[in-house]
Parts: sequence; structure tokens; C-alpha cells
Amino acid sequence: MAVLTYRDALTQALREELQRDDRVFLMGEEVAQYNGAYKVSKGLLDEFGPMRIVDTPITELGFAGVGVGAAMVGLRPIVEFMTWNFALLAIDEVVNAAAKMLYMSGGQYKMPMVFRGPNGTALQLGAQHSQAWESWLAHIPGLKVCTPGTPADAKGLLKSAIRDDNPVVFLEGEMLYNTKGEVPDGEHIVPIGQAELKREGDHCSIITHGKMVLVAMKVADDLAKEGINIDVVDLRTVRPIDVEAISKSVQKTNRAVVLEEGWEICGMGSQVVDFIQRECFDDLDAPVLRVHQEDVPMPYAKNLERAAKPDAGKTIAAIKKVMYLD
Amino acid sequence: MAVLTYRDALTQALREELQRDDRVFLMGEEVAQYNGAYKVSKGLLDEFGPMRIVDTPITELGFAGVGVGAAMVGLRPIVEFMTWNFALLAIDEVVNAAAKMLYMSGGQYKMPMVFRGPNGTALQLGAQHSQAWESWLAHIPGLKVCTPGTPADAKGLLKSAIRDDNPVVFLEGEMLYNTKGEVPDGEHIVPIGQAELKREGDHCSIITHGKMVLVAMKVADDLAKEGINIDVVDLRTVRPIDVEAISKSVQKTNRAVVLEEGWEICGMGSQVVDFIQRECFDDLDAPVLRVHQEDVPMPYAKNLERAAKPDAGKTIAAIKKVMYLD
Amino acid sequence: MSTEAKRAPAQKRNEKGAEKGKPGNNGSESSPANDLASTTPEVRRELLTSMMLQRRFEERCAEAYALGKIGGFCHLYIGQEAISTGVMSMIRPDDYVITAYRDHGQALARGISPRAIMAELFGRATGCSGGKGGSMHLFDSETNFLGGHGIVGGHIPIAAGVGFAIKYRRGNQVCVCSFGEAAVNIGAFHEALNIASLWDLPVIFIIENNRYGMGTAISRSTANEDVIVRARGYRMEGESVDGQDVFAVRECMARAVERARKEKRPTLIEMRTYRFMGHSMSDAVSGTYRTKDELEENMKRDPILLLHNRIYEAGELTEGDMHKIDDEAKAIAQDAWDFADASPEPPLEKLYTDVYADTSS
Amino acid sequence: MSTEAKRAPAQKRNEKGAEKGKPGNNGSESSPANDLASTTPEVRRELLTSMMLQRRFEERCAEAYALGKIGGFCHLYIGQEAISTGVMSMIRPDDYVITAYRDHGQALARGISPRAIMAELFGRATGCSGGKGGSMHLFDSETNFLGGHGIVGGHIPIAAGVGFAIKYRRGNQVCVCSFGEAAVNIGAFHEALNIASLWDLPVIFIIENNRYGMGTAISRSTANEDVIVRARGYRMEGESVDGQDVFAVRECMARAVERARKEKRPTLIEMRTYRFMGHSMSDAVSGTYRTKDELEENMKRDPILLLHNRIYEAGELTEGDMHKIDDEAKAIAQDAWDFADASPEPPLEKLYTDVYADTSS
Ligand SMILES: Cc1ncc(C[n+]2csc(CCOP(=O)(O)OP(=O)(O)O)c2C)c(N)n1
Ligand SMILES: Cc1ncc(C[n+]2csc(CCOP(=O)(O)OP(=O)(O)O)c2C)c(N)n1
Ligand SMILES: [Mg+2]
Ligand SMILES: [Mg+2]
Repeated sequence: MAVLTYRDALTQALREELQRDDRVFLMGEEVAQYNGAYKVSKGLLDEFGPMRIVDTPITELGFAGVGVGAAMVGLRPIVEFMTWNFALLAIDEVVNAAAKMLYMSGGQYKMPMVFRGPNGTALQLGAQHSQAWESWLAHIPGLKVCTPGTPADAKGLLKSAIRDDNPVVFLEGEMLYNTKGEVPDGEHIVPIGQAELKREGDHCSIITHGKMVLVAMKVADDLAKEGINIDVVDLRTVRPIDVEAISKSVQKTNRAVVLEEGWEICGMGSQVVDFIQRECFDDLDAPVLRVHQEDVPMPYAKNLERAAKPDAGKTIAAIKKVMYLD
Repeated sequence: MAVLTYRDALTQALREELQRDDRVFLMGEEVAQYNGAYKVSKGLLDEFGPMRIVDTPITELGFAGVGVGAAMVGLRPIVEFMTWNFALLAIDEVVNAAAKMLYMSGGQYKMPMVFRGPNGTALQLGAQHSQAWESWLAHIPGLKVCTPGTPADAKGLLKSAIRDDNPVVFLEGEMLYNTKGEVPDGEHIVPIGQAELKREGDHCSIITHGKMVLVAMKVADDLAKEGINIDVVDLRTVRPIDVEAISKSVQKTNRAVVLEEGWEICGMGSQVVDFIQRECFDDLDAPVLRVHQEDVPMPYAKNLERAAKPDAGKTIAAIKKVMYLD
Repeated sequence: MSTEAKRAPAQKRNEKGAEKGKPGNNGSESSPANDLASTTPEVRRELLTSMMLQRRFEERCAEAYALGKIGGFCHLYIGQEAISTGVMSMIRPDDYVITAYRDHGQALARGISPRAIMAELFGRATGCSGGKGGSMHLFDSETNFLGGHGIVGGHIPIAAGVGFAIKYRRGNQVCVCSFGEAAVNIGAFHEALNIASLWDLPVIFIIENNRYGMGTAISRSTANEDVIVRARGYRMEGESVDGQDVFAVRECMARAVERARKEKRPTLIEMRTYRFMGHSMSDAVSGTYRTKDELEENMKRDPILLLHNRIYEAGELTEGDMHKIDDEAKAIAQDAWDFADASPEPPLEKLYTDVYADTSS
Repeated sequence: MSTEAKRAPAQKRNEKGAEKGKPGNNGSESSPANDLASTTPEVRRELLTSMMLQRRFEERCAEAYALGKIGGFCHLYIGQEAISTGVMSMIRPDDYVITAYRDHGQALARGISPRAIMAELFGRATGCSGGKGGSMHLFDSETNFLGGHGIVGGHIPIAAGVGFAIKYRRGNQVCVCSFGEAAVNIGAFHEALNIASLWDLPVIFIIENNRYGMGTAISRSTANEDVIVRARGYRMEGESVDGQDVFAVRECMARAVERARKEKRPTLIEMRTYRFMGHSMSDAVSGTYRTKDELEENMKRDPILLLHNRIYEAGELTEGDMHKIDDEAKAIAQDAWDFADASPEPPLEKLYTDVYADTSS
């Protein structure tokens, strides 16, 4: 297995799918000549040309709609949002057009397309550039939502997303692009809707996804030293969501902490908690606790930003609480 | 107390606040000359003139931003969205501007404004016109979110919303406008953030808000005949949310069903469940169950639409389940 | 190719439901625009037939709505039929059509079966969208009818995307996208037109200027009422035309279609028309926002009347022929009603289908 | 009022932090535009001082960014200073200013204290936004500086709202709203300009056309590069001007300000300029999207150099004066750095304040 960065894993997936199917094209701001704001599309313009690697004006609503129209008549667009913060401007095309077209048309018009880009917080980008949108997007029937946390999952899920005949929201992480990990050689596919148990332990479950998987793994390492063994369930996709994997873990550990990057109220974690208390009511030895961003817009100052984010410390505290060790 | 329709209660609140403070103005599509798409602003143009009751072009993003700018320099805009479905086009101004301005400016710029309009499903309006957005809006720190279910709460909360120095999202119901109820005479204010126990019972709690309050009351009536007494907790506002009122009820009944109009995944109900299992873990005799729209875009056909919506039947079934009566 | 132009009207295009009253396709690639738009008695008769069908069909829609057989929002096209008929008569079966929620006329003129449309309005399984779309969301993949969209302006970028796909495949189809004059103020219009011109997309954007967006006159919504001026801001060809005159519509469409097929350039067309009914079935026909007089004045320019008179004066049709066309239209509308009324509701399990396609590539 | 115009520069406006190097306010209501824009040696010196301060200040920003004292995105204004200085020198203290994320120059020219700005960039409690905003979100209620906004185009409708409030209160202020040329394609621009013209709002919309949006040349983003043509689509006055010439900027601003104050009409102005640095500190200065040659060619029209030469040739300033101005600018920048560096981080409890105002009316 090759060790790749999350960025290179995505680039590989894009290249392989662009080679595999000439209906696939990539569209977005700075994706072509500039090689992508975060260089995920590096080299693709040279290889596939300007008709398939398309720079757009700064018009998220417009080019998201262009993607919808192209998908309606059989192309397979990959729409890149420079970051998901800007996708709010395009959310009508994602939610009211892409997610509903198949249904409104009584099954006549499929939407084989991907909306992708970095989601969540980077470093000191301030309130308008530091938001995690998975709970909003997972709320919408008609969409599928992928949140890979490792290079292998990034590659395998992106390939699945591009091949899927439904609109797939693909949430990457600016802070993840440089992280490294082993990626299986050759055709590597990760099916949408399957969580992965990234670490086995029987004392407590951490249910998480996306960027927070790295935090969860660090927490598991730290706690292992104290003899506390953590089951780390990486959801990998939050719509559909692998309820069985969650239940299996919690039924084993009888304790759970749900870790996410975004805000608390109606966040992904709230839904995971709902599944757990329904599926594992009699298994739980303690209430499920959640770790998430503080309930504030993201501040710029380094110290405030650090305090606002979910982290290993907050997660360990939550785990000790559900284990009654505090 | 006078008996008013929900619509007239809103009109009264608007009129009284427009009279009370000349910084208050109403802006939106068809609010003036047409008297409002749903006639909530009937007569206001004649009384307050075109500078304070303002018809806008069909440009949700644009006029929401106009509201933000006017609020920044001290006016108190009430921005009407003809329906919240169209507000998706303006959501960037609501979330990235209105909700964050005070914070980003370090406390320098307040946002005394209201975003209001009908939310959720009416009758056979199809997928793009039948969506309930409270869980999305409640997710955002910086916003307050009101969801009145009765004429009295509609009037009292709208007056609070207009006087509040923060951006308040005010979700009405097209199907509620013609419903009637008693409204206290004179100055009637309902504070934002306080739930109301609309019905007392000790067998099971229904936690709900907005349009579904009526369904909950009907369910309580029906079940009373069977000797089942329901505690109906009307949240009235979903941000901030009155966790204490929820806990108090569930600690009494030991059973809860959360009823909402919107979709399941990351819906309001998931957050209420999260609060309940944290606050009432040892009080619960059964898992909390949820009733919500089926996980599909809203279909047009009458029979399908009926089947897609949450209703009394589904709620009663859930209650019997948590009471182990099924 | 005017022979093809002549034969075309007879050509039957739609497979679903009933087989009646569709205008044909006079599209062509080589002959000059005027030729294309030129008509014969037969074509003129087809045009009248198409417009008459829309009128009679929607009169029954109003009736069905009053009876509660049609629910939700129902926006009638009555008064604007010269546009749908003129436009559709100038494009090919393999071209694409997309429009807003006021879509009955466009759908009928494009050749979706009246039965499938009425069944959709009735919310039946036999509807062109399986009963899931309703009046605002008519779809038909067989006629490349891409809907039926309810968010003002939302479908305009989608049309640009269809144009992008045509270019991507080096096709020579066009995509026709129509919307109301009030939609020109919304961001989606602006973003889509810039993209369509910047990328040379074969899209024809049609502003159906009926002078009101719900209760708002264009003068109260649009800083520059001469909306076609905006085309220049996008370096796009723009034309204004009398949308009540089906021949004028065809001529300007001919130019736009040529421009799209040959030069691969988009066009913005303003077609001036008037809405004879209320904004939707739940809105007043006149009142605070327009006077009865204004309405009556404009109804004198009923597009069907204008065409009728032209044909009649030319002595091409007798009173008898006229009645026959009208009776046929009424019969088709009645047949559609009966078909819809007799059709079953969608089975409940359909509630959960079409949320996701279970296929992948 | 050219006397006032003369005296104005001396006038000190900002209360926060340091008291140095702000251009004054030459705004006025009665005298003809040309008078307003006309300058005296003293004014010219103030203009140069203002531009020089921005340049030296941002050079230190680049240094601080490299040292990690400034984080996140940091977009420098270097090369565009004639616009901020020329624009701010033509408006009054009670007017309003709103801009995008490339806001350091605008903030300095408007008169926000360099200390408060640098402290904000350093993320300190003494910053003009309390350390919560950062480079992209500078705010200062004392100078009516409404930010500092990070969503392209998002602040343009907000500017229209400020104009609406001015009209609502029958005030005679203006709101100046600047943004990059790439923002003219986004829906918010379109919707806001239509509203501003339709409602006669006193807003001056300034396109700072530096020819690139990140790595995208205007020719690759904008169907009609002659962006000012769009003004007609909104029935709005439009002007293009050399944004490297501070006198040209002032003259056209004078006309726009008069139009806003007297006729209550908005104006769209294209100011042609060039960005000398990368899009942000994390982007390359040149590379795939523009050549070194192009960059060097444009740097020959450095707005500070142009003004310097004009003044120097006029013999108004000696080499010595020049050095003094430069040294002062450097000193202010150093002072700002020292102030910021010595300032405390915001206390942790600040994390939870300013989410909601605890007041009501
Ligand atoms: C974004 C959005 N805002 C508001 C509405 C409600 N609405 C539906 S149609 C309409 C008027 C549109 O007028 P116009 O574009 O002229 O088309 P017409 O109805 O005249 O055919 C409005 C305001 C909507 N559907 N979408
Ligand atoms: C809606 C939105 N899309 C994308 C971005 C990312 N972005 C920030 S600045 C920028 C380029 C803007 O160029 P221009 O408007 O010309 O201003 P300039 O940077 O040249 O001053 C882009 C694409 C954003 N901030 N907002
Ligand atoms: Mg109209
Ligand atoms: Mg630029």
C-alpha cells in the first residue's frame, strides 16, 4: 500500500474517474489554471483539457445550477465549492433542485453529480469561513453525504460518489489535505453508507466522522496508556448513516461519546444520540455525551479559536464522565 | 380576551410595534400594495405608507441584505419571506451576515431585525414549497428562532422578536393563519425562550412546537377519552430552547414523544432527545420516540402527501409504544 | 426546407397518453431564418389548433380546481399561448425545454400528452410526473421537457447547464428556457446569463413579460423596465417582440435558433404579453394591482383572436373549420379530464421510491 | 467650501488608539464637484501621507504574517492605495463605508487607528473588532466603518440597506461600497444594484478592477469585460476611471457624492487598478495566471510613485519632505506593531460574549 496525502488521494480518485468515464467533468472556482485553491485538481487541466476541468466565475448559485442541468441530461458533474461556506449561496440548487429532481419528476431525471470541497474550520479564518455543514446537508432526503477522515476513505468514497447516480455531497477538510495515510493500490472503492471501526476497545465508544476521526484516534492512543480502551466508530458517511455499526459498538461498550466539528444544536451528534437511545436503550450505563464546537460564531483570535473547537482534551473529559471516572 | 385568528394576531403585533417605534419597518414581496401574499400585512400600507411597508423585487438575497444593512445603522427591519422555502436563496445574509455581525465586530454592530414568514407544509404545494426549516435555523448561534403555534403566542412572540436587539427568525404556518384562539387584550408579550405546558397529564409527554402543537392537543384530547393523560410541552421557541421545561415534564411522566413537522435526520426532535437523555437519563421508562415527516421530498398527490406528514395517528401510535400499550 | 417545415406539423412526437393536438417541429439548420418562420395555411392551422388546445385545456383546469380535483398552486397560462406555441413550433424534438411553474401551456405546446398533464394535475399515477410533481412540476423525458420549476429563477442556471452539456457533446441542439419578467431581478438570472455568454452556450432565454410578478408591476420591481438592455451587460444578443403575435414569436425564435445552432451563441428575448387570469387560482384576476379596464383593454389582444382573425381574413378557414378546431380542443380537454379522473392515485409505496436512484455507473 | 476642503485634512477623526496619519474629509454639499476635488499643496501632501502609510503598514503586515503574528487569510491592498485614499478624502465623517476582505487600506484611509487595525490582525483584545474579526473583518463604529466582509458580494446588498436607512431618515449621507471586479458576476451584486436604483438610494458602488479574482483574469470570468455597461441595465449612472491616479479618483467621486447627496441617486464606478501582491499572503504573486513581465509593467504605475512625481515635479516637496513622510509612515506602522505586540489576547470569557446582545428596545 502506498502512503498518500489526503489531497493526493482525492486527486487520484478524480484522475481515475475522469479517465474511466468521459461524462465526468470537474467545475469550480480556480480548479483549472490555478490547479485548485487547495491544489486538489493539480495537473488535471493539462491532462483533461479545459472542457473537462472548468474554471467558473465566482457564482456559486450559477455554476451549481449548471451542474444540475448537465447532470439532468446525462453528464456526471463534479462541482467544487472553494469552501462549503460559500455553498450557502448555492444551497437552493443543491436542496431544491438536485435533491428533489428525481422525485419531482416521478423518477425521470437522475442527478449523477457530486458537490465537493473543504468543510469546517481551518486556522483563524474567522466567523464566515469556519463552518461545518454536515448536519444541514444530512437533513435533506435525496442527498447522500460523505465525510471521509483518512486518505484511503477519501479516495474510496470519492470514487463511489462519482459513480453514484444520485447527488452526493462530499465534505473534505482543509486541515486534512496534508495528512498522510496508507491507501490500497489499484481500484479502491469504499461503499457509501458503511461506517468503519477504526479502533477496537470495550470501555467506551467514540462515534465520529470527518476531521474529528484524527482527534478520536489520538484520544484512543492517550487513553490506552491509562488502560482505557476506546472503540472508535468512523461513520464515514452521515447520509445514509450506518446505525447498525453504531449500535454494535455501543451494545459492546455500554457507553458513548459523540464527537463532531460543528455546532451542538441539531448537529450530527444529536441524531446519533437519538439512534443510540432508541437502539441501545437498555445497554447504556450512562447518558451519551457530545463534544462539538462551542455555541458561538468562530472567533479569529488564536486563543479564542482554540477554545471554541472540539479537541482531545474535551473528548477525554467527556469519556471519563460517561465512565464515571471524573 | 378576544378570539382572533393567528393571522389577525400577527397583524395586530405588527401594527402595534409599527406604531410604537418608527424605526420599525416591514419589507418583502407583496407586503404592501397586495396586502401580503397571505394577507398578514393587510391594511398596513394605508396606515404607515410606502416608506415603512415596502414591496420588494423578487430578490430574497438582496432584500435580506438590505434588512441587514438597515439594522446595522439602527433601523429595526422586519423582513418577510413569502415562504421560508425561498429564504434558502437569502440564507447567506441570515447566517453569514445577520447572525455573525455582532460577534465579528466585537460587539459594535447589533442586528435588531426579524426574518419572518410561513414555514413548513401547506396543502399539495409539492417538493419545493413544502419544507420546515427550524432545525437548520436553530443550528446557528447568533440567531433566535420562534415557532408559535397559537394566536396568543404568535402575537406575544412577534412583539418580543421585534423589540429584541438580535436577529430573530420567526416561523409561521400557512395552515395556521386561519386558526382561531384567545389572545389577551392590551399589551401582550411572550418572552423568547420560555416553553409553555399547554396541557397537563402524567402518563406521557409530547414535546413539540409550531404547527404540530394543534396535532398534539388533538392527540391529548383523543387519548384522554382512553384515560391516557398527556403533558403537552409547547417549546414556542427552538433557539434558545427551554430545556428545564422539557426535563420537568419528562421527570414527571417518565416517557416522551417528540413531534415535529420537518424531516428526521438532525431535526429539532433529535436535539430534544439529546437533552432528554442527558437530563432525564434515570427517569426514562422507555426510549424517546419521534414523529416527523417521512424521509422523502414532499409529493404532490393528496394521498401521498397525507402519508408523508406527521399526524395524530402516528403520534398516538408512538405514545402507545413508549407506554408499552401496543 | 420549407417542405420539411410544412410536413413537420403532422409529425407525431409524444408516446405517453393521448395522441392529440400537438404542434409540430419546424426546426431546421440550413435555411435562412425567414424561410423557417414562414408559414403555410396548414402550419397556421396547426398553430391555431395548438393555442386553442391550451386555452380550452386550462379552462377545464380552472373548473377542476374549483371542484377540488386539482390542489396546491395552479398558475394558468391563458393569454400567453402565442409564446409557447410559437416557440415550440421552431425547435426540434431533440432540443430541450425548461420553464417555471406556469408550465401547462409550454408542456402542451411541446407535445406532452394532455392526458398525462391533466392526470398530473389531478395527482394521479398516470401523470407525466407520476403524480409526485403537480402543476408546478411537469416533466417528460420523452419530449425533453425538463420541468416545471417552482423557485423563481432557479431553473435558469439549470438551462445553462443543459447548454453546457450540448456543447460538451458537440451537439447542435438548443435549450429553450422561459421565465417571467420579474425573474430578471434575481441573482440566478444574472449568474446564468453571464456564464451562458462567457462560455458560448446554445441557450435561448425567453422573458415572458406579462408585466406583473404576482401583484407587482414591472415598474415597481425593475429599475430599467427596458429589460432587454441587460443583454448588453452580458455581451449577449437581445430582442424584444410582440408575444401576442405568434408569427413575430416564430421569426425572432428562428433567428435565435440559428444563432444557437450555428454560432453557438445564446440569446435573450423579451416577449411582451399579458396574463388574463390571476397569478394563480388563489389570486384575484384584478384588484389592488391592476384595473379591470386595463385587463379588458389587453384582452382585446387575445393571441388566439389575433391569429384567428389573420387566418379568417385570409379566407383560409371557414366558420365551420373554426368550430371544428374549437370542438376538437374541447374534446381533447374532456378526454384528458376523463382519463385523469379515471386514473388511480399513486400506490402508497410510491411515497418512498424515486428519493434515490438505486443505480450507479 | 474649498477652504473647508483645505482645512479638513487636519481634522482628526478617530478616537481609538494612535492619532497618526489619516487623510481628512473634504466632503461638502454646496460647491460644484470640480471645486471639491481640487487640491492644494497641503491636501496633496495629506493624500501622499495617507497612501504612504497604507503601503508601509502593509509591508509590516507581510512581515508579521511571515512571523506568524498574523494568521488566517491576509489580503494586501498594495498597489491600490490611490482608490482608498481618493475615495475617503471625498466623504464626510458621518458617511458610511463598507468593503470586502481586502480592507486594510480602506480602514486606514478612513481613519481607523493603525494601532487598532494591527492589533486586530494580531488577534488582540485591543483590535478594532476586539480580536474576534481578524484581517477580513475590520469594523469601527466610530468612523462608520461597517466592515470587512468575507463572502464575495455579500456586503453589496448590505450597502443598499445602509442607503435605505439614510433615505428612511431623510439624511444626506452617502454609503460607499467597494468590491473587486470579480464580484460583479455574483447574484448579490445584481440584486443590490437593481434595488439601489429602483429605490433611489444614496450608495456609491465602487468596482476595484485589479483585473484578477484570485487567479482568474476578468476575461475568463466576465462575459462583457466592459463591466460599466452593466450600470445601464439598472438605469444607473456609470463611470470608469484610472484608479492609480488619486486625482481622477477624487474627481469622479466628487460627481458621485453630489449625485448621491443632491439627487439621491446611486452610482457605479469602475476604478481600474492592479494588485501588486498575491491574492492573499498564501497565494503566489505571479505564476500560472499572470506573468512577471505583466506585473512589472503594471508596477511602473505605482499610485504612490505617480502622486510623488506629480508633487515633486510641481516642486511642492523636497526630497527631505518626502523622506519625512516616509519615515512618519514607517514610524506609525512600527508604533502599531509595538502596540499590537504588547496588547493582551482577548480573555477567554470573551468567547461567549457578543453572540447575543442582551438588550432590547
Ligand atoms: C425565489 C422565489 N421567490 C418568491 C416566489 C413566489 N412567487 C411565485 S411566482 C412569483 C411571481 C413571479 O412573476 P414572474 O417572474 O413575472 O412570472 P409570472 O408569474 O408573471 O409568469 C412569486 C413572487 C418563488 N416561487 N420563488
Ligand atoms: C461567495 C464566495 N466565493 C468564493 C470566495 C473565495 N474568494 C475570496 S476572494 C476571491 C476573489 C475575488 O476577486 P475580486 O472580487 O476581483 O476581488 P480582489 O480579491 O481582486 O480584491 C475568491 C474567489 C468567497 N470569499 N466568497
Ligand atoms: Mg410576470
Ligand atoms: Mg480583482
